[in-house]
Amino acid sequence: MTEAETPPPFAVPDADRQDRMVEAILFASSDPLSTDEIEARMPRGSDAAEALRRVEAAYAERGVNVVRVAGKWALRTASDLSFLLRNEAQETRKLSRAATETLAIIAYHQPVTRTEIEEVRGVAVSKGTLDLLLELEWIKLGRRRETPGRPVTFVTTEAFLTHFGLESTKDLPGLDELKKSGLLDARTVAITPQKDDDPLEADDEDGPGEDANLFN
Amino acid sequence: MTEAETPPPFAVPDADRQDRMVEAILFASSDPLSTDEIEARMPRGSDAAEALRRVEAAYAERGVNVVRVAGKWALRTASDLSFLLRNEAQETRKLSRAATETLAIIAYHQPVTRTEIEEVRGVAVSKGTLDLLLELEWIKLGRRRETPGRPVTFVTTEAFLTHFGLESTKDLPGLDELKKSGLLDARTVAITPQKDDDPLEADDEDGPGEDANLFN
Amino acid sequence: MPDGESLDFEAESNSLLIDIDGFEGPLDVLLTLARNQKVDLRQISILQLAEQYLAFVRAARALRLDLAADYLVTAAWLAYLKSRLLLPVEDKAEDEPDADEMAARLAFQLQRLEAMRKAAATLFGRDQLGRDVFARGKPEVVTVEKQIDWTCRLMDLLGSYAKAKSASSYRPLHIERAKAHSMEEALVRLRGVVGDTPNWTRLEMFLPEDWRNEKMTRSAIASTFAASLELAREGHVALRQTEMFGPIYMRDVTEDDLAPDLTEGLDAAVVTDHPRQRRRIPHLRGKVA
Repeated sequence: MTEAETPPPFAVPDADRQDRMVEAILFASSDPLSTDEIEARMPRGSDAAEALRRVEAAYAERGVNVVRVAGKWALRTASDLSFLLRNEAQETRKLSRAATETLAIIAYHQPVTRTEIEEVRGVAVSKGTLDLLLELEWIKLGRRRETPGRPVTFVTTEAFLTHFGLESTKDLPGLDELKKSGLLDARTVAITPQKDDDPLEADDEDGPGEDANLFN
Repeated sequence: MTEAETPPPFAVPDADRQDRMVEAILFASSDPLSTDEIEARMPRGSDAAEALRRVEAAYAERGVNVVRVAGKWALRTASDLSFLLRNEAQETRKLSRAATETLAIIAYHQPVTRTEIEEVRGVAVSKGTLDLLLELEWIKLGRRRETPGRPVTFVTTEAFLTHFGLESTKDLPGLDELKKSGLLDARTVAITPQKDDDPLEADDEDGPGEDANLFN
Repeated sequence: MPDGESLDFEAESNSLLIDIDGFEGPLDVLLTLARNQKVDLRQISILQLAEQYLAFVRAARALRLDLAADYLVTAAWLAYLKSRLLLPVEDKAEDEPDADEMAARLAFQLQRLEAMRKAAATLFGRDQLGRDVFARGKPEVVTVEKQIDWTCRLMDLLGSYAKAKSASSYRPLHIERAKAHSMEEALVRLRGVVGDTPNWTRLEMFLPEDWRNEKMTRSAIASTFAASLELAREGHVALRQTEMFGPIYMRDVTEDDLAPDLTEGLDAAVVTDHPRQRRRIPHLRGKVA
């Protein structure tokens, strides 16, 4: 990497040793690590990305696999062996339908405001539901929406990706089809009572129209 | 996840699968496990001892090893790689406000006792603050003050002068100079008592803005 | 609609009524009703859906009057939509939204809710960390040996000194309790000289050294005077004042002083052995000054 200016104090470890290092580093951490984070811990001149590819392949058929979550790397038990590990399973309280739906809406529509969540579900979102998801650290506050009232938005977190084994929010199951079908388009629907007054104007909501300025 | 979802109740998993199971069990467990404990978690007919021998051998040269601790089994980072799990981080941190203020007071009033520092600051000086400054070798203990209790005094060091690029502490600008240089904000200057005594002078200096400053 | 499906709906709609608390609002009910039509949501008949919903609300109200307002608002909206859908298109007023568009939006909303339900189910059907897949049970903590370089610029130093200095010159205003020499202190002091003062001595001579400056002397005079009265009352000393506002003298008590007729020249207060005497003492302060 930087062999010219600063010769590494030790010789660059050979591929085999680099693989062992990546294994050790991944094993030690319960949280996913980025390629950079891994490389930063290895001796200078190591190529973590290469080593990770080799280690990933080596573990593909084992009881523990190298997985990519949230754009990072982690070791996880193979999912076909989950039945063996009941003892390790933490008691997690089952989430309510409201919570699972709200999480899905946030995941697929992010960034999304509370009002928008309510539009999709057709009912008010209780504070408890959002609080629970925030507490689980599956969602967090995003930027404020630059529309009248500057409502806060919600987005999913890295912990969300890690929990569900997703590499990024682009890998949400069925995301492409939903996009193609237009079901994720921001569209205000007439049935929501507060929008009844003037559905045409309500349509404009996602792009900050001229009216928006009046309220700022 | 799919192919083995419902293993026939009495089919013994093959050796390869048993190895994977041992790996997963060892990986996920927070404590070392005995051979019996491992076997108890595996499907009936499995031979944990055999599987452990194979897994131990398979990992012998890897970055993570199967080790025996207190008659039980655990996965541990290979001992020659333990250095990877120590991270040396160099961090540059800004001195806290309390420490900066304390240092400044010592610089201007040296030799100065802790009580005197507290008088200027109007709040207590924590031991941690003085310890940090002593550790940084920016201050050191001066002579004891010949007053009741013979309190220690603090003075600045050579290292202090070097760090701040000062020839001597006499080079530190006086309070008046600080005011002129704008380091004292306008508000504080505006309500200095001397000016109150002579309203005409205050008027001359600040004009009609004066009142506003008082309340800002 | 074939009879069979109609019956299905009847059965379903009964369970709908029973289940009303389990529904999360009218949209939920509409979605369930739409599912009952067993067609693609994109081809759902909004007219049929509206009819079914209205029937549902009617039946629900017959059973329980406290049907939530949301359900009724939606019912009214659907009744309106239904009427609009049934009206010939030409009758449409200019400023009213197109009925077909309204219907399409409702269909969209139902589709979207359905899609999100499925997405939630898929999401939670995935392998979840700590339930289906597991991280290392005993992570080895990476010990970070931190070396901290503390920095501070000269400007920070100067600025903070200036701030500290100006802050300390402008403490919040506290009205401090005036320092006062208490009568107890004076009494202790005077008791110390009882027996050593055979001659008339001006009371001022007994003031404590450090109370003799301009500000504090009045307090000391007052307390010393009060203390002298107390000692006179107890019969330890004699006091004398020869004129109004004149100097007050004190000396040890003698046999003569104890005679009741020798009150001449003494302040009335001295000889009056009245329990309320001491309470009046504060009024004397002004005179002493």
